[in-house]
Amino acid sequence: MIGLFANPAHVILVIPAVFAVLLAVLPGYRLTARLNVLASLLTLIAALSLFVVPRAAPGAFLLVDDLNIVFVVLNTFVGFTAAAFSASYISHEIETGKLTPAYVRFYHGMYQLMMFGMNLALLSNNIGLMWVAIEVATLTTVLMVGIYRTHAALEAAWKYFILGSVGIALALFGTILVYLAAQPVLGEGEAAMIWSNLIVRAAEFDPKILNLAFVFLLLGYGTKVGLAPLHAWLPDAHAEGPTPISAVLSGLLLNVALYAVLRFKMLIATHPEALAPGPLMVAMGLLSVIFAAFMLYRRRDIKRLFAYSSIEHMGIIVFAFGMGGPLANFAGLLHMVMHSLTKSAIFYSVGHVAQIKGTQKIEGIRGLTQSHPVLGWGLALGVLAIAGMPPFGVFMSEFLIVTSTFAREPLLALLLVFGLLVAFGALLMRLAGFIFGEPTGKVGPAEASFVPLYAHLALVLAAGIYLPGPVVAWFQSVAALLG
Amino acid sequence: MSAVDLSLYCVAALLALGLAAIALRRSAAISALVYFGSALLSLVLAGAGVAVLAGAAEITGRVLPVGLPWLGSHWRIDALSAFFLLVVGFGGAAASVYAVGYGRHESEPQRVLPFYPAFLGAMALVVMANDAFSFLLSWEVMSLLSWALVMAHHRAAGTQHAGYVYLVMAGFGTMALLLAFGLLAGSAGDYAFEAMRAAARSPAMAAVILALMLVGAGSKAGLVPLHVWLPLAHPAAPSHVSALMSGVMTKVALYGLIRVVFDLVGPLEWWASPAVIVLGAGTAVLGILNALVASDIKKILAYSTIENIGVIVAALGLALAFRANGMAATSALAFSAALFHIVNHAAFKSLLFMGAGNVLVATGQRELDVLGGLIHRMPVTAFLVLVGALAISALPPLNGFASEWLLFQSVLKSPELPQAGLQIIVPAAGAMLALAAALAAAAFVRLYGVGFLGRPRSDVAAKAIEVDRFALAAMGALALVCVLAGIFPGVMLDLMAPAAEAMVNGRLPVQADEAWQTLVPIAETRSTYSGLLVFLFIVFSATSSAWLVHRLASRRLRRGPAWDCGFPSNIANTQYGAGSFVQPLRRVLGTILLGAREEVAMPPPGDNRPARLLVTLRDVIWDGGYLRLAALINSAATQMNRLQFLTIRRYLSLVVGSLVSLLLVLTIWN
Amino acid sequence: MDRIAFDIAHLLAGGLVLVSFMMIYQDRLYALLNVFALHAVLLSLSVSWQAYTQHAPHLYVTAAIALIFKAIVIPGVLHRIIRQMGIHREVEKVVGVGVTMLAGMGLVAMSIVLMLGLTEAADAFAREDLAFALSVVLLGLLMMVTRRNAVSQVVGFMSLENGLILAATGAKGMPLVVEISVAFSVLIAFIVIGVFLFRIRERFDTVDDVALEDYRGEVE
Amino acid sequence: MALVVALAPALVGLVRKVRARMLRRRGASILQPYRDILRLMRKEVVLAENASWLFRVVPYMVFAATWVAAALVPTFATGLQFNWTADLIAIVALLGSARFFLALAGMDVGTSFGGIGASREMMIAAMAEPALLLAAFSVSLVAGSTQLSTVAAFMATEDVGLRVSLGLALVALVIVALAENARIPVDNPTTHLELTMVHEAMVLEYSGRHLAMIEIAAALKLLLYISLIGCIFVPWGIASGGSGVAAYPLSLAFYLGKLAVGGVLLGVFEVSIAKMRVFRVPDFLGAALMLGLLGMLLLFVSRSL
Repeated sequence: MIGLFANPAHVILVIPAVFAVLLAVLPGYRLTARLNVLASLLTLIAALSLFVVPRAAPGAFLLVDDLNIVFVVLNTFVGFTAAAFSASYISHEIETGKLTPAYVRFYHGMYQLMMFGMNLALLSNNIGLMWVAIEVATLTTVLMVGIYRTHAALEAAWKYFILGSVGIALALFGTILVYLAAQPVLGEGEAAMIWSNLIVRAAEFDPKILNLAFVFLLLGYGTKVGLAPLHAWLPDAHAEGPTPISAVLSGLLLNVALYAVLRFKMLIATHPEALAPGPLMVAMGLLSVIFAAFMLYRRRDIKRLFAYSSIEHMGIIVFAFGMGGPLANFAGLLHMVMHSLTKSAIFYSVGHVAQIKGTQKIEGIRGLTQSHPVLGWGLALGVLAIAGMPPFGVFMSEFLIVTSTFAREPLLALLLVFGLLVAFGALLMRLAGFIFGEPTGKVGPAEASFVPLYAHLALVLAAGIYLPGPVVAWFQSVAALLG
Repeated sequence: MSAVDLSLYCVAALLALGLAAIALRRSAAISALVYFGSALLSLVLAGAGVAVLAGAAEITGRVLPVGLPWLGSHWRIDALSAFFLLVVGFGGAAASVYAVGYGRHESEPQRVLPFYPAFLGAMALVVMANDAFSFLLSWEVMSLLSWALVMAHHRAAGTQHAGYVYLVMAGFGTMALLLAFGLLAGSAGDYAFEAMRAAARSPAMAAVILALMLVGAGSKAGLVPLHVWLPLAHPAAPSHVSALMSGVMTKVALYGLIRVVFDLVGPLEWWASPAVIVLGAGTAVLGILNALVASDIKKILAYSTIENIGVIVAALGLALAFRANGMAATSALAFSAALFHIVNHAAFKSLLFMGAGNVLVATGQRELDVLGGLIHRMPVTAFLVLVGALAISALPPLNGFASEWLLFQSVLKSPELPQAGLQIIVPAAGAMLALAAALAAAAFVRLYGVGFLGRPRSDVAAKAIEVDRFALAAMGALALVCVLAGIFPGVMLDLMAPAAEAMVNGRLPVQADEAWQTLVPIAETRSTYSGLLVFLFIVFSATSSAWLVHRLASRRLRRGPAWDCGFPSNIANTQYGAGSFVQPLRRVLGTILLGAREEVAMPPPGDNRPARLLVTLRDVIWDGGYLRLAALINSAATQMNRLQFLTIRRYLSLVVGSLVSLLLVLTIWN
Repeated sequence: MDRIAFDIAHLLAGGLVLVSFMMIYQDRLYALLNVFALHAVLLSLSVSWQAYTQHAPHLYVTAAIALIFKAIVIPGVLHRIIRQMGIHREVEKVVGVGVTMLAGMGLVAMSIVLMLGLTEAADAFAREDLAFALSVVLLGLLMMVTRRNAVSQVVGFMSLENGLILAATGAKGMPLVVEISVAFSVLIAFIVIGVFLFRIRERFDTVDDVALEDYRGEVE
Repeated sequence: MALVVALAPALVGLVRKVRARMLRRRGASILQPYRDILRLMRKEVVLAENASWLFRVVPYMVFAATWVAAALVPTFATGLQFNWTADLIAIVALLGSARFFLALAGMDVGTSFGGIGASREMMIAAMAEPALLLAAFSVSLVAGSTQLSTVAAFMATEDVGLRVSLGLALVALVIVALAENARIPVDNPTTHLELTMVHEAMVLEYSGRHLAMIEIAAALKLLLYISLIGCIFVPWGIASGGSGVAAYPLSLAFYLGKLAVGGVLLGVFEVSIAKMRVFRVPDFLGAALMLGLLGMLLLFVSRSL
C-alpha cells in the first residue's frame, strides 16, 4: 500500500478510479459536484508532486518521463478547472431541468472515469495498455456527449462512437504491427510492448513494418486528434455535449491522442531507414488548418465554431511537430499547452453565455460587452488569444512556427499563413458580432464563477510575455526528445 | 538613469494608467487623471527622444528577461528610435491634453480610457524594440488596442465594418512582417536586431524582404492598395484617437519600414527603389483624389493622411535610390525631407483632426454639407484649423512647405543618378507629387470653405458654440509648432541629422549657422529658402500696406447685403456645397481613378418634380480587389461546408479512402 | 509438423478472406448473418490452431469468446432485432456486388503485396497471417462503406475486428490479446445495443427518422 | 521692391491699351489703372453682412504674398539683397498661398458665384501649378539651380545653347502664365457675364480699398510672370550683382523694354483668340503639363546620350 502511494503516478491513477465509483453511487448533486472538484484537485496535486518526488524507473506498465509530465500536468490542471466550471454549470442545468440528478451522478462518475482513462493513457509504458486506456476515455466521452438525450446529442454521440471505433481498430492494428516489428529484436511477450524498451532498440526494427504501422497509427489516433479528413465526429461532439465536456474534449482528449501519435513518431523518427513521419504529419496538419479555416465561415452554432477552431489548431500543432527541429518542436509543445488553456477558457465563457442567452445559435448572441461586461470581455480576450493576438501565448508559438518554417520551407509557410489568415478573418467576424452591437436575447445576470476562465487567461497572458526558465529548459529537453 | 530605462518606466506607468482606468471606472475623476497622466508621460518620452537626438543622453540598450525565453526582450533607443519616440511623445501629449476637454463628451468613457494610455505605451515600445519578437509583439498590441479604441462607439453605424476590415488588414500585415523577419532571422532563428544587421544576404533576398515590408508596414501606414481600412477606421474612432492614429501610428508603421529597409537588410540594389518611389507617388495622388470627393470631414482628413504617407514613402524611395548610388549627401537630403515631413504631418494632421473633433462636439455632425459659417460661431477653432489647412497645403511660410521644398530639391538632383530608368522615373514622380500638393490645396480650400465659411446649412451649425479651453490649448500648441517649424526649419533638420546619419551615413550641412535661418541643403548657389525672411516680409508688407491704406486712404466701412450679381438668395443651399465645389475636378480627374459617373434624372414632361443630378463614385480598388477576394473565400467556404452534412457512411469512406491512399503510397514507395 | 502447421494456419486464414468475400456477395440479411457466423467459427478455429502451435493456452479463451459471442450470440440477437423491428431483409448496396468484389480483390492484392514486400524479418507464420488479416480488415471496412443497412455495417465492423484478432494471434506471443478481444466484444455489444436502443431501422446515418430534419443542428 | 508695385498697373494699362487699339478703339490711357486704384482706395467698403474677419484680412494677405513673390524675381539685376530668401519653387508656392486665401474669400460670404469662382480657380490651379513646377524643374535642371539669380546668370552665358526642352518649358510657362493671370483664353478679366467668370467671380463681393488691393495684387502677378519669363529666357541686359550701380540704368531700360514687349504680345494674343469653355481648360493646361514633363524627359535623353 505504501509502495503504491510512494509513486505519484499510481496516485494519479488511483484517485480518479476510486472517486469514479464513489461519485457514481453518492446522491445529491451539490455534494458530488464538490467531491468531483476535490478529486480533480487531489489528482492535480499528485501530478505536481511528480516534479519533486524522484522518478521511479520505467515499470512494466507505467512510465514517467519529461514528455508525459507535460501532458499529465496539463491534463490534471485543465481537468481541475473544468470540474470547477462544471460545478456551477451543472447546477444551472439541473435548475433548468435539462438534467436529472440521476444523470448528474452518472455524469460525475463518468467524469472521473474519463480522467482515469486519459491519465492512464498518458502514463502507460505499454503500447497495448495505452490503446486500451484511450478506448476507455473515448467510450466515456461518448456516453457524456449523448447525456442530453436529444436527437442531436444522440446523433453526435453515435457518429463519434462509430468513427471512434474504426479509429481504435486501425490504431490497434498499428500497435500489433509495432509489436511484430519489435518481437524479433526484443523477443516475444511483454518486453516487445514496453515503450521504454522499444525506443532504445527501435533502430534495429524492420523499417518497412514501422512505416506500415505508422500509417495505421497516424490514421487511428489521428481520428481522435481530429485531423481532417478524419475530423467528422469532432464538431458535433463538441456542439451537442455539455460544455464542460466540450472543454475537456478540446483541452485534453485531443492532446492525449496527439500524445500517442507523438510517441510513435519518436519511435519511427529514431529509425534511419524508416519513412520520415514528418511529411505525412505536415501534410495532414496543413490540410486540417486550411480546411477548418474555411469551415469557420459558415458556422451557425457557437460551440461548433470553436470546435472547428480546435481542428485548425490541432493542425497547426501537428504541422509544427511534423516540421521537427528544436524551434518547431518547442513551438508545437507551447502551442499545444496554450491551445488547451485558451480553448477550455473559451468554452467556459461560451458555456455561461449559452446558459444566459438560452441558445447556442450565433445570431442569438450580441453585444455581450454591453450586457455582461466581465463575461463578454473574457470571451473577447479568449478569442483574440486563440486567433494568435499578442500578448497571449499563442502569438509566441505562432511567431516561432511561422518564422522558423519560412526560412526552411517558404512554400509550406505561405500555405500555413494563408490558412491562419482565413481563420483569423472568420473568428474576428464572429467575435465582433458576439461582443459588440445592441445586446439581443435575454440579458439576465450571469450566476457563474469566472475564476476558471480568468485563471486560464491569466496563465496564457503570462506565458505570452514571460516563460519561466525551468519550463523553457524542460520544453527544450522535450523538444530534443522529439527530434 | 539612461534614456531607455526612463522610457520603459514611462511605458510601464502608461500601462498602469490603463489598468487604473479599469479599476476606477466608476469614479468621475478618472478621465482627467488618465489624460493628464498620459500627457505628462508622453512629454517625458518626447524629452527622452530629444535628449538622445541632441546627444545629451548616450545611446544605450536594455535587455529584460521577458519575451522569447532564450533571447530576452531587447530595447534600445538609437537616433532613429529617439526621433520617432519624439514624434510619439509629442503627438501623444497633444492628443492627451486635447482629450482632457474632449473626453468629457465621451458617452462610454470606460471603452476608451483603459486602452488609450496603453496604446500610447505600445507605440513607444514599437520604436524602442530591438529584437524581432518584441517588435512584433508591441506592433500587434498597438494594432489591437487601436482596434479596441476604434470600436469604442461600437453601436454607431459602420463602426463594426470598419473595425473588422481594420483588424483583418492588421493581421494580414503582421503575417507579412512575420515572414519578413523569418527571412531576416534565417533558419537559425536569431531574432536580435544586431544579428540580423550582421548577417549577409543576397540582393534578391533583400528585395524580397523589402517587398514583404512594403506589404506589412505599408498596410499599416496606408499605402495604396492596402489603404482601404484607413478611411474607415480613423473616422470611426474618437477624435483624439483619430489624431493619434493618423498623426502618430502611421508614422510608427513607417518607422518599421525604415528600421528594416534602411538598417537591418543592409545595402539594397538601385533597382529596388523605383517600386518604392512609384508606390509612394501613386499613393499620394490617389489618396488626395479621394480626399477631394469625400464629404465627411474626418474621412477627408484620413484620405489626406494617405496622401502624406505617399509623399513620405516617395521621399524614402528617393533616399534608397541615392544611397544605392553612393550619393550619401543627397540621400540624406531626401531622407531628412521624409523625417521632417513626418514631424510636420504629425503636427498638422493632429491639429486638423482635433478641429474636426471640435466641430463634432459643437454640432454632432461630420458631413460638410450640413455645416458652414462656423467661423462666426467658433472663431478660435476656425483660426487654428486655418493654420493647419495652410500648413497641410504646403504653403509658405508654414512647415508643410519646408519639407516639400526639401523633397523637391532632392528630386532635382535626379540627373546625377547614373541609371536612365531612375532619371526618368524620379522627375515623373516629382510631377505627381506636385499635382498631389496642388490638389491638397484644393481639398482644404473645400474643407475650410464649405465647413467653416459661408452661411450655416443647418440649425446645429448655426447654434454651434466654441469648445473648452483644454482642447483649444492643445490645438494652439500644435498650430504654434506648425508655424515655428516652418520658420526655423534649420533647427529641426539639425535635430534630426543624427537619425539620417545613422540610416544613410550621410548628413545635410549644418543649418544652424546660416544667416536668417536660411535652408541651404546643397549649396548657396543652388537653392536656398529662408522661412523666417518670407514670414517677416509677408507680415511686414501686409501690415504696412494695411496701415498705409487705412491711414492715407479711406477707412470707412458699411455692412450691406451680399451683392451676388444683384440677386442674392437667403437659402443656405444656394451656396456652393461640398459636391458642387469639387465637380470640375471630379469631371477632369475622377472619371477613371474614382469611377465617378454623373447622370441627370430628368422627370418626364408634365411631371413637375425637379430634375436631379446623381453622382456615383465607386472605389475601384475596393470593388475590384477586396470584394472579389471576399467573394472567392465565401464561395470556397460554401463549397467546403457541404462536408458538414455528410452521412456517417460517407465520413467513414473518407477515413477508408485516406487509409487506402496512404497504403497505396506506401506500396509504391517500397 | 511445422510445415503442416503452416499450411493449416494458411488454410484457415485464407478461408477467412474467402468468407469475407462471401459476405460482400450476400444480398439477404439473414444469409449475411449466417455467413458471418461461419466467419466467426473459422476465426475461432484459426485462433485455437495458433494457440496449439504457439503453445499459448490463453489464446483458447479468445477462441472461445469468438465462438460463443460472435458465432452464436450476436448473430442470434441481430436475427431477433431484424424480426422485431421489421427491418426489410434486403442488403442495400451503394455500388453493385461486382464492383465491390473487384475493389475487394484490389485491396487484397494490395495488402498481400505490402505484407510480403515488408516483413522479411518476421517469420513466415506471422507474415502470412498478417497478409490475410490486413485483407480481412480492409474488406470489413469496404463492407462498412458500401452497405447502407445498419445491420450489415455492424457485421462489417465485426468482420474487421475478426481480422484484428487474427493479426493479434498471428503475432507470436503477443500479450493482452485476450484483453483486447474482450474489449472489442464490449465495443460490439455497445454497437448492437445502440442499434437496438436507437431503433436504427435502416441506416447508421441517422439515429432516427426524426433526426433527418434538424440534421446535426446546422441546417443552412 | 517698390519698383514692381509702381510698374504693375502701368503694365495692365499697356495691355488694355493694346487690346483697344487692335479693336480699333482709342482705349483709355495707360495710366488709367492708377486712377482706378486711387478711386477705389478713396471709396468706402461695403461689406456683406455675413463676411467674416477672414474676408477683410485676405486682400492684404494676397497682396503681401504676391508682392513678396514678385520682389524675389530678378527684374533688372541679380544678386540683389535678400534675393536668396527663396527660390523658384518658393515663388510658385507663394503665389499658391495668395490663391488659397483668395479662394477662401470667395467662399466666405456664402454666395453661389463666390463658390463657382473658388471651385474653378482651384481646378485651374491644380493643373497649372504642377505644370509650372515642371517647367521650373526643366529650367533649373539646365541651370543646375532653382535660385533665380543663378539661373538668370547661367542663362545669360553662352554655354546654354539652344535646347529643345527649354523651348517646351517656355511654351508651358506661357500657358501657365495665361491661366494664372486669368487672361483669355482661360478667363476673361473684363467680363461680368457670370458663367464665364473665374477670378472676377471670386472677388465679386469686394469693394473699395479691398478691391484695390486685390487689383494691385493681380497686376503684380502679371508683372511677375512676364519678368520671370524675361529673366529666364531672355536674360540679356540683367546686371549681375558684381557690376556696380553704373550698370543699373542700362539694365533697367532693358527691363522696361522687356515688359513692354511682353505686354504688347499678350494684348495681341488676347484679341486674336477666343475664350474657351471652362471644361476645355484642363486639356489646355494638361498640354502644358505634358510639355513640361516632355521637356524634362528630353533633357535626360540628351544628357544620357
